[in-house]
Amino acid sequence: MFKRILIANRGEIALRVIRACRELGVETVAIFSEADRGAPYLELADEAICVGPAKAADSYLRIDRVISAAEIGNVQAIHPGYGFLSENSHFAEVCRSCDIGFIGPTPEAMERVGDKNSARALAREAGVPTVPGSQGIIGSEQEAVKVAREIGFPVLLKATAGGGGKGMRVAANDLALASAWQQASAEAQAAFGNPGIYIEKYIERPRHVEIQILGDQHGNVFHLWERDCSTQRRHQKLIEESPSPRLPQAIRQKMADAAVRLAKTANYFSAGTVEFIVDQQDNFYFIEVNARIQVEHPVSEMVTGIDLLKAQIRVAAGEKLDLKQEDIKPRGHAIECRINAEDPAHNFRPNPGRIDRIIAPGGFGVRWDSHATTGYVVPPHYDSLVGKLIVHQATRKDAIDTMIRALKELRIEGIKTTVPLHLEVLANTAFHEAQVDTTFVERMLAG
Amino acid sequence: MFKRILIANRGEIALRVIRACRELGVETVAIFSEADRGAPYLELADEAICVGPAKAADSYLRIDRVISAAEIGNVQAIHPGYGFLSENSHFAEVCRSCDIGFIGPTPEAMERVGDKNSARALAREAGVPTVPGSQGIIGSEQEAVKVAREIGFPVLLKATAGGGGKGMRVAANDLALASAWQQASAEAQAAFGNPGIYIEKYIERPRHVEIQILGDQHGNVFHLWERDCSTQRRHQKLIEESPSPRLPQAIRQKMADAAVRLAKTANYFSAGTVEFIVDQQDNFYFIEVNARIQVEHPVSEMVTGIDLLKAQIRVAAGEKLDLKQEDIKPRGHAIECRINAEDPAHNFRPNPGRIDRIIAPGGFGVRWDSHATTGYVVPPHYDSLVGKLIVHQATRKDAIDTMIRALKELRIEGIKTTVPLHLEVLANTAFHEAQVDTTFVERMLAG
Amino acid sequence: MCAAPTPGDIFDVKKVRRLIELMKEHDLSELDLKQADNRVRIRRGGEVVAYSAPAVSMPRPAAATAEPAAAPAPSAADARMLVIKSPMVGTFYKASGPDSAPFVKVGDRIGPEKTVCIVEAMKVFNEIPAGVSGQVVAILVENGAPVEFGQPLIKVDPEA
Amino acid sequence: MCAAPTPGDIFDVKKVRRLIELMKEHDLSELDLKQADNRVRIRRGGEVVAYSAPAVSMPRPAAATAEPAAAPAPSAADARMLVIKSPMVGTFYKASGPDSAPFVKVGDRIGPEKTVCIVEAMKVFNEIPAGVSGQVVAILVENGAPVEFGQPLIKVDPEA
Repeated sequence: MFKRILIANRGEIALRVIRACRELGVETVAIFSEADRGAPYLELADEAICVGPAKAADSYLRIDRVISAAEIGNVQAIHPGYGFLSENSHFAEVCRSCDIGFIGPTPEAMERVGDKNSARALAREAGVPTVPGSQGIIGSEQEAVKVAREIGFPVLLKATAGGGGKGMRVAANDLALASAWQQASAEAQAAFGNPGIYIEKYIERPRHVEIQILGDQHGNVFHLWERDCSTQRRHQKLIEESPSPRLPQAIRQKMADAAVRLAKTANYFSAGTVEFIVDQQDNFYFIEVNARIQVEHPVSEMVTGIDLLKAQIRVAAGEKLDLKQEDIKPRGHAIECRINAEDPAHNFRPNPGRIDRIIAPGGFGVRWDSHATTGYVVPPHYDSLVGKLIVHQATRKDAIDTMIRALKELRIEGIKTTVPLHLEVLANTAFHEAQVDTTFVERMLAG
Repeated sequence: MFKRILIANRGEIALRVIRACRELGVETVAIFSEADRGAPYLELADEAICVGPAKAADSYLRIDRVISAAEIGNVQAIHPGYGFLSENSHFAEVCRSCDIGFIGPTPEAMERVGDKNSARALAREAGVPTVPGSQGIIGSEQEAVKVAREIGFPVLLKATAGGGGKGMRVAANDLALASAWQQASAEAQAAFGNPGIYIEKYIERPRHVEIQILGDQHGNVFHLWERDCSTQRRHQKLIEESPSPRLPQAIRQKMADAAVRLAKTANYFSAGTVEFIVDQQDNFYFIEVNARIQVEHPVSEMVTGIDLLKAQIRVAAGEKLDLKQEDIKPRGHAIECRINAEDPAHNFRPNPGRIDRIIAPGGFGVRWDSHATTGYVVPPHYDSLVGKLIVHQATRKDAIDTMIRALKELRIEGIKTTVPLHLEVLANTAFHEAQVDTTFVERMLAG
Repeated sequence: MCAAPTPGDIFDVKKVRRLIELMKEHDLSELDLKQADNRVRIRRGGEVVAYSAPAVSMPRPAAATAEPAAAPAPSAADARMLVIKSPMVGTFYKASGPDSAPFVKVGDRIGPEKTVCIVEAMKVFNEIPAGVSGQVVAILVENGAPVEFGQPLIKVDPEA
Repeated sequence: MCAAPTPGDIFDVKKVRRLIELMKEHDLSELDLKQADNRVRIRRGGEVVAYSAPAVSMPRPAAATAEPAAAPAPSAADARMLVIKSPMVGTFYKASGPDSAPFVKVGDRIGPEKTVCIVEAMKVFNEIPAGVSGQVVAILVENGAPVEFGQPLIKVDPEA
């Protein structure tokens, strides 16, 4: 096991790693930017090193500074958390060349699953279904129509260089496709300087279901079943739960098996997530792999009883996972609400600032993962996550009741948070009936 | 289900009941003494009624005042918590005569298990082993010697009116018995005005193991396995855990079955605890029944996933328990540390006062049950429990590591607490090896 | 307290009073003055009003907590008022029956033995004696309303 | 300062009033003055902002948090000092090699272009220019010691 590791992250995930290390008897070196100086979680690390100014590009994202900190901190490995450098295969390579362990997959596995095209190829190789679509860029309107007819309308046009919804259009028939093609192409050219467009089957009201995997360096890959992250706002996950409430057991098993196959094909180890979308007929399609620990990992920890962070550190140190797939059984139901410093009354704009008072909820079935304490200042430079409230109860109904109770008990004074939005979702009949897809929150807010 | 209940208690257990009720959608009326006025947990109740001055005998223990509060609060039932009126069968009777539900067993069952002699008779009837001893008061030194020889030395002499160690003597042979008999009898006369003495087999270095039971009003009684509460200081439980680390599975099963038999024989329903002592050869002997929810109930909740408080309220309202004994399987290992406002440096004398700052630990496997917040004043009038820290992990080793991590993360400023004592116990080799009996803490502190 | 407190005497009540007035005026929550071994520390809004020498007695902080939405600065008349509080939890009745005259009404002069109301608890009708002398200024609870322990029932002016 | 209260009498109410007005004006939530054994500490609202000298400039509270074991009240000389801080994380070297003379030593007069030390990061030896002019007063880090971003390395007196 490592004697000392560096945590190349901040906030709640840095605290999560510190906690895991303290339990493992591993010393920790935290890094921080000037904006995070004095943050209370840093006191729980054995050492804390300032790596730069507030701007992430000059601190948390600077590979040279992080590596220097690892060197002066005299650590054997780096935990990247999520975000920042966590899925940067170059960083993982630099760690290797500096003889510093990287707590995550190999750079090769990361690249294999990280690139869109190679990930789709990988899925095909592993026999994992992907969303039907064109093999690459569509050259003409005629070709678009031909492909669309093959895969069946409605179809989605996507910019190959794209992101953030730019250059995206849905078309329900030949006629609509013609104008959508022109618009999408023009928009892509304007936004990304690249008019390349590809076509995919459009999945209406999909659910977002992902499989947590965990592998070691001895060829073992396990799955910890699924998380349903369909409750999103503008593609940002709001509420995650496990098990997925409407998923038939046979589909659940098929998805889990597919995820393990895919990870094994990529020689993937450590924690990772294989994301799928599920259509209304329970067909599932591979989307992407997140080659890191995820924000919502606690719901899987609650239902399986497995500490993912400790497991991740142990396998990075070369330990063999002492698990059997048949023993990993979900128990009860877990839900996580992401509490963000955002103002629901002003279109959820970030609301950083000083927390005058915070009282965390407690009691049976309640877990609170947060780096915020009374007096903590949420800096404006990073994501707005203030804490994660996780509940675990025997049934989904009980879990919802406990979550509502805990959200009402949580007091955060001084800044606005997403708590009211969570309460609105949890009171919604559609949510209770698990009639949730990725469009649910927007429809709820609109209606 | 009840629409509204009254909580005839204070502090953390009042908060525990409020939380359960909020999750069940049951309104709560809290009562409080003048010493507890303004306590933050009262804000979470739907109504709070002052029932008297600080002195418990004039407030929380006054049946008439509690019943009056229930009447003006317009409740259908009363939850008594633990301590105070929780095991007062007269109070349960008054509730019944006032047509107010009592969230606990019937007064008859409570009396049957509450009285020492009838409980021993009950155990014999249910075929549950008790500590071998005299059938009642010993009339003479000669009789004492005869009984002691029958049950085998060493023996324990106990005052029939006694408690708190007064009038107790251990004798290892005939000679010692003679003088012990005279001393114990004289001491009992002086302390209780009653010289009556009985004799029991003296169990050296016993473990305290108890079985959690849960029954409904339809004849179902289940057990939630055991808790080991051997880590005690002066007969006060400090640390409780489940499962009991050294108990052979066959014995565990026998004890659980015995507890269920005993409860069924007494027509006992609601939550309850059957306490046993276990000798060094794993023989177990029934001691007593606690006819209420117990301080340490969370450890059973964590390993079984069953919310005992909610179940207790549901069965009091007449609901049938939707459980199967074979599905109640302990998962992982849970430990609870009682954090008391006591000064370890001054022989654990109570240390009430203002909590200038409290930061509760969080993260995976950690549960914090506490009514204390920053600024809360621990009143000097009641027990010194400030909070209960409970951890749940896959193994006992992991649970100990998480508990140490959480204890070090917990910050309570302004008052002294038992945290250092807990850390000392958890670092002790004997505790790690589970070589713990009820004399362990005193031996540790002495040596 | 002598006539001319020395400049270093932090326990000059007038000075402390002025400090407190200053705090109230500016809505301060804490004030902490220390000089060599001397220290004055005053906090407002919650609990502690304390200072560290056994000088003039300060009112118990608990009382402030007890009535959080308490009256604004009481007038001199208010200050002398006596309040008859409920000695138990129950239901308040101002008369012995629906058709009876109330035990007391505003303006009545009463003595300590005078029954001023009934608090019913567990079907027992408890007659509550005034315990004080004076003139009834206000009856603070509606007939038939529930009352808790210590709840003010009747206001009495002992000097009227 | 007027004659009546002794200069050391921090319990002068007028003085405190002026401090509070100062706080309101600057929207301070806490004020903490300490001089030898004397101390004035005032909080408003609940927020904490502390400063250690009743002087003119109001340093950002973050700075106070940043250096928890920070220096006592700085003297006037201290106040004018400039500090050359490390622009990166790495290892500090005062010379280009074990046998070379140090880039600077106490008493040297330096200009902005002058290399004052090396900070090694990832096997790269980065020469750090002074960036300021003045006389070297102190070298704050041992040769070969690790330094973090923003860590003070060398103290320079610009007026000497």
